[in-house]
Amino acid sequence: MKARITITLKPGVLDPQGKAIEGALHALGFGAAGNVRQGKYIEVEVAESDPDRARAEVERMCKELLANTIIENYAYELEAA
Amino acid sequence: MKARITITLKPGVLDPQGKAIEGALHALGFGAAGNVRQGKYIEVEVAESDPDRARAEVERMCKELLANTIIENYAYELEAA
Amino acid sequence: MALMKASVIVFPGSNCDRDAAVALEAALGRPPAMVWHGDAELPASDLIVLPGGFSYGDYLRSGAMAAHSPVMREVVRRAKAGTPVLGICNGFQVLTEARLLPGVLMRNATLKFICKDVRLRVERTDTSFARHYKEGAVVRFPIAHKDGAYFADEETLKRLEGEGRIAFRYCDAEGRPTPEANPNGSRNNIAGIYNETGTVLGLMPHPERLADPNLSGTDGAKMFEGLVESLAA
Amino acid sequence: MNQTTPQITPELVAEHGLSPDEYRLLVGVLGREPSLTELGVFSVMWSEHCSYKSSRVWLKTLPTTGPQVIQGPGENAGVVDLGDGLAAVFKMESHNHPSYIEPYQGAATGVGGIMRDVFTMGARPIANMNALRFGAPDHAKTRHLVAGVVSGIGDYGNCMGVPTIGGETNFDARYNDNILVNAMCVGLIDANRIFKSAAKGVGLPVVYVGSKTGRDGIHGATMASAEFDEASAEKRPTVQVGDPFTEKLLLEACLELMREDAIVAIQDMGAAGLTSSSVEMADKGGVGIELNLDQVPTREEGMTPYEMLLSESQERMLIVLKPGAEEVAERVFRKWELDFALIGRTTDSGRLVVRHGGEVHADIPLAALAHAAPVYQRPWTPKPSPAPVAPGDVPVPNSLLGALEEMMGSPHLASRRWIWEQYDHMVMADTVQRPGGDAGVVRVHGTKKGLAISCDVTPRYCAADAREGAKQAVAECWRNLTAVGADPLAITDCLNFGNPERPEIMGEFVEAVKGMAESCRALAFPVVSGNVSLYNETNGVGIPPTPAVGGIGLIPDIAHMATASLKQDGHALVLLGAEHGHLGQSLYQEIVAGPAKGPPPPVDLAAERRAGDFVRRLIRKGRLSAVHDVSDGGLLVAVAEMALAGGLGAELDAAPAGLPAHAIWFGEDQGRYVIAAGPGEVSSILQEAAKAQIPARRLGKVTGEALKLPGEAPLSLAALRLSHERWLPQFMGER
Ligand SMILES: Nc1ncnc2c1ncn2[C@@H]1O[C@H](COP(=O)(O)OP(=O)(O)O)[C@@H](O)[C@H]1O
Ligand SMILES: [Mg+2]
Repeated sequence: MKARITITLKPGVLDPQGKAIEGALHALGFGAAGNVRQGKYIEVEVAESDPDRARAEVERMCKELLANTIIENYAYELEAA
Repeated sequence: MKARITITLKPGVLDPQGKAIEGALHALGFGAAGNVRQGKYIEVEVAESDPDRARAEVERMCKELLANTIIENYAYELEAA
Repeated sequence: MALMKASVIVFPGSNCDRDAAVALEAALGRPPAMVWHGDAELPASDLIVLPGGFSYGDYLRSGAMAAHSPVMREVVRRAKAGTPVLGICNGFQVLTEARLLPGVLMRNATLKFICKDVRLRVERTDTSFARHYKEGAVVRFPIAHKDGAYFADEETLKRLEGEGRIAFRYCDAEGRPTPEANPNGSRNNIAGIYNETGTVLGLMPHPERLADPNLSGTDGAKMFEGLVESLAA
Repeated sequence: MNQTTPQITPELVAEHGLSPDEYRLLVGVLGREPSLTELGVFSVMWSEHCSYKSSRVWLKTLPTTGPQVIQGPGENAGVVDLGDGLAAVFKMESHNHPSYIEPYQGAATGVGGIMRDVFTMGARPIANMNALRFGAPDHAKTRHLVAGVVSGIGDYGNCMGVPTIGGETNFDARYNDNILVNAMCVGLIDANRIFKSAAKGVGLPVVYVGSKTGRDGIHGATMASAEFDEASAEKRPTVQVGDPFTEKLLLEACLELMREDAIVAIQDMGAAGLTSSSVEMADKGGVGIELNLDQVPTREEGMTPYEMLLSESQERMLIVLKPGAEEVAERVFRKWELDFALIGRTTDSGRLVVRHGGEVHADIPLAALAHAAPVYQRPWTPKPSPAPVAPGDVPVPNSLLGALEEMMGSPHLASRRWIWEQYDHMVMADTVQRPGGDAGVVRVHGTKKGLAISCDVTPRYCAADAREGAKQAVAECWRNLTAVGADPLAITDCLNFGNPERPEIMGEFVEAVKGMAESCRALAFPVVSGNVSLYNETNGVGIPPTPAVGGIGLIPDIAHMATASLKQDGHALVLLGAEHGHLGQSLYQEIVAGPAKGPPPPVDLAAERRAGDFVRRLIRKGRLSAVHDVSDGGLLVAVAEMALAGGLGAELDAAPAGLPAHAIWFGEDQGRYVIAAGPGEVSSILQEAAKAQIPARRLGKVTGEALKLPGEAPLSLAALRLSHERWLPQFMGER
């Protein structure tokens, strides 16, 4: 199956990139833009057709490598590859 | 409204970060992981309650700044902030 | 004969602006104008330099936010009108993001920041930038970047090669552009490219950092001396 | 006083790292029970990190003066004179615990913090260094920590545009659970434009500039003083995130405002953020201070006074302005797109008064916070120095050059290129000696002077004998600066130790300070700034005593700078300094005939100075083509490093009789240099050395592309380079 993983900074953790992007958007005239936060997006295919086992696998990947759980949260969706 | 934007490398564009993550996953024993691609995830709130106008706004943000359309595709979902 | 007037654009986060100014002054005998990105207008210039550094922290994509700053609209206008523009390192990234040069600079193949001297083969000498080099000569410049892998699609590359728009290529001691000599995974070992008219140059290596005998090399000085000579009005 | 304060329980007091006695002291000086906010303020001000309560009595014994010293310990950084109206500002600081918990952000914010200490004083940072101690290479965490720390240091310094020109790196199992990340920054300043932190004057505006305040690193200061245990995982959310881009803007904005006549005092918000900066500025100025926290720019909703006072959000400064300077200051910081807020005034009350939401949340006599802090005379026990090891007791290698190759390829001596190539060491275009030599050297911009910088300590030595080890650290730093032709000026230090409440650890600290003081005096090499990091200990296991020393020296004319690389075929190699064949605690023992035993090599400070001054004279006269000091690994390693640096080999004469060959080639006797000079020079140099009472002998000559020893197969530089360059990249998972 294929996992679409989004990794975001925990609430309250400083996001220098989001801050700078927001500034640039305002400079470009997008005054309406606010609360910009930047994160990572990762796609992974797992050779695993059973959703539960795939989920368990992806869960472990996020915990052990993909997300820095000290400052980041993660979420994912699974779909048939 | 709030936009959840994912920015991904176009197919065919080399993705060394994705490759490195895949290698690390294999090293950690996730042999089943494949086709890893890394992209960006950006959240933006737009002071705009009308979905169509919000969509137009986000579309322009992506084209003008958030994505480099030479190598990147973008997609987004809108939801009430 | 009037001396050339040079302007160095300073973005928030630029950090090789002084280095470029020092190298220019050494060749020119007088300091260039330092232009803050937010300044109302850009002085009349025979040469515009976009220096190295981390404009806007290199956040989002290196050079992306600087490319959209107001001063860049004017830089683009002048460049299209034929004013020579030199983009070094982050300046090169800004030039590609501003579409003055084709392609993009992506994360190094090693994924690491890399700071060291590299060898470059001079591909062309018929420009204001390279006139003081010998065609095919092997020169030594430092690199210092994390996003220096030049990427462009096949047809763009074909066009660049066909039109002779490659300025410098990473090479070995014999001038061969080998994979081992390619520090960052750039397509075709490309270290720098010109626009169609050869008046806009973007390169990742830092000529301004080896333009002084006390800094273990002067290969970079020739670029600034050539510019001063050819742009004296 | 606001009423929302919860009951102050013994548990709450303990959570704030205050002992029952300390709490009693607090209530005494305050004259009443504190509010929660006040408890927080005391807890950070009285933490080991801010109050130096265990170390202060001993730090006082370090020599801190000299004709070159403009500012000793006590300000944000030390200042030494460089002549011609210029001065160098420098300091080293630890970020150990944060780097272990989150290596990338921990190391990055460590670099950011030390740079703020330097530009707070009005200096432009011109060079960074870092001293790193990691666990054993085979420890599960080590690789991850190396990768994170190095990229964190690189990304922050590179973005700031300040070259990182050197440092040192050790791998040792005793750092497995307590790595050390010590960052050093050196800045250049106009000697007549030094900015300090004393807020002299009543009614002056107090302004906050830089980034907004979030909940980052709350209790970081107390955490940095608390022994590690498994529960530290719980402290994780306190890790701060660095923003080098904002720091670069803050640097330029501060230097721009400093060109105006606007500033009375300025201080970065480091550990204990707004609390320590406001308290220290007011206390040093002999005034009181009132803060209105409603004006503090915040990043998050509903922040309490407690959080705002204790937050360790990065890239912030507190400035006390001259009357009426608000406008010019605001203009500058707005130009650089930074936050600017008037948050208070200095008063004549002698108290820290904190208001928020119309209520007073803290009202504390400053003297109590700054001076009534407890000071401890901690009990300490000296440790006997281990029994000597005779050269004869240490096994001989099958082949000297074989042993050399093994040592040069070991984690202890392998090339650190993989590290320093990730640091921009050339930005600012003044780097005249890049990493890889004895000291990094940057040109003093626009002059022909050079500033040499080196970081040194050999934990192996300190573990065996803290006093001799600390003595050696200062001496090696002085030697490294001398080896490039610099006059050593002064040092900063980072004293990393375990839990001082254990007498044997306190003993290590005391002995180390004594050893440093002895070297500093003998070498006229005073301490002008520094930092103490205690409680580097996990589950009762402490690090080896690690008094890291960062020294700077001045090269009057970079035309007369020496480098270690062999340059001229046919030149002669000469060894200066006495040979005793000391193999105790040597790398030869550690790597080849392990494990390291015995005492570290003693340092004869008089001989050290004689040899150093002699080498410096020769360098200034332009008589030497290469210079390298003899340190880790001994004589043969020093020659090998010179050969690799220059790409030229050497033919070495047989070791003199009297001592076993392996003791001659691998002994780590101190106070020695290997120099290269034209064949014609040798006899006169040997005579002059004899006159100066410096033992000296001809070692051999520079030639070819291999190292040659009588009776052994030559070792080609190509092969040696391979072993030397291979280990670290391979360890980090690259081919
Ligand atoms: N963490 C580091 N960052 C930058 N350079 C380093 C680091 N660690 C070691 N180096 C460099 O590697 C070289 C060898 O270090 P070291 O053996 O400690 O030198 P020395 O023995 O002369 O003190 C030096 O030039 C030093 O600056
Ligand atoms: Mg040395």
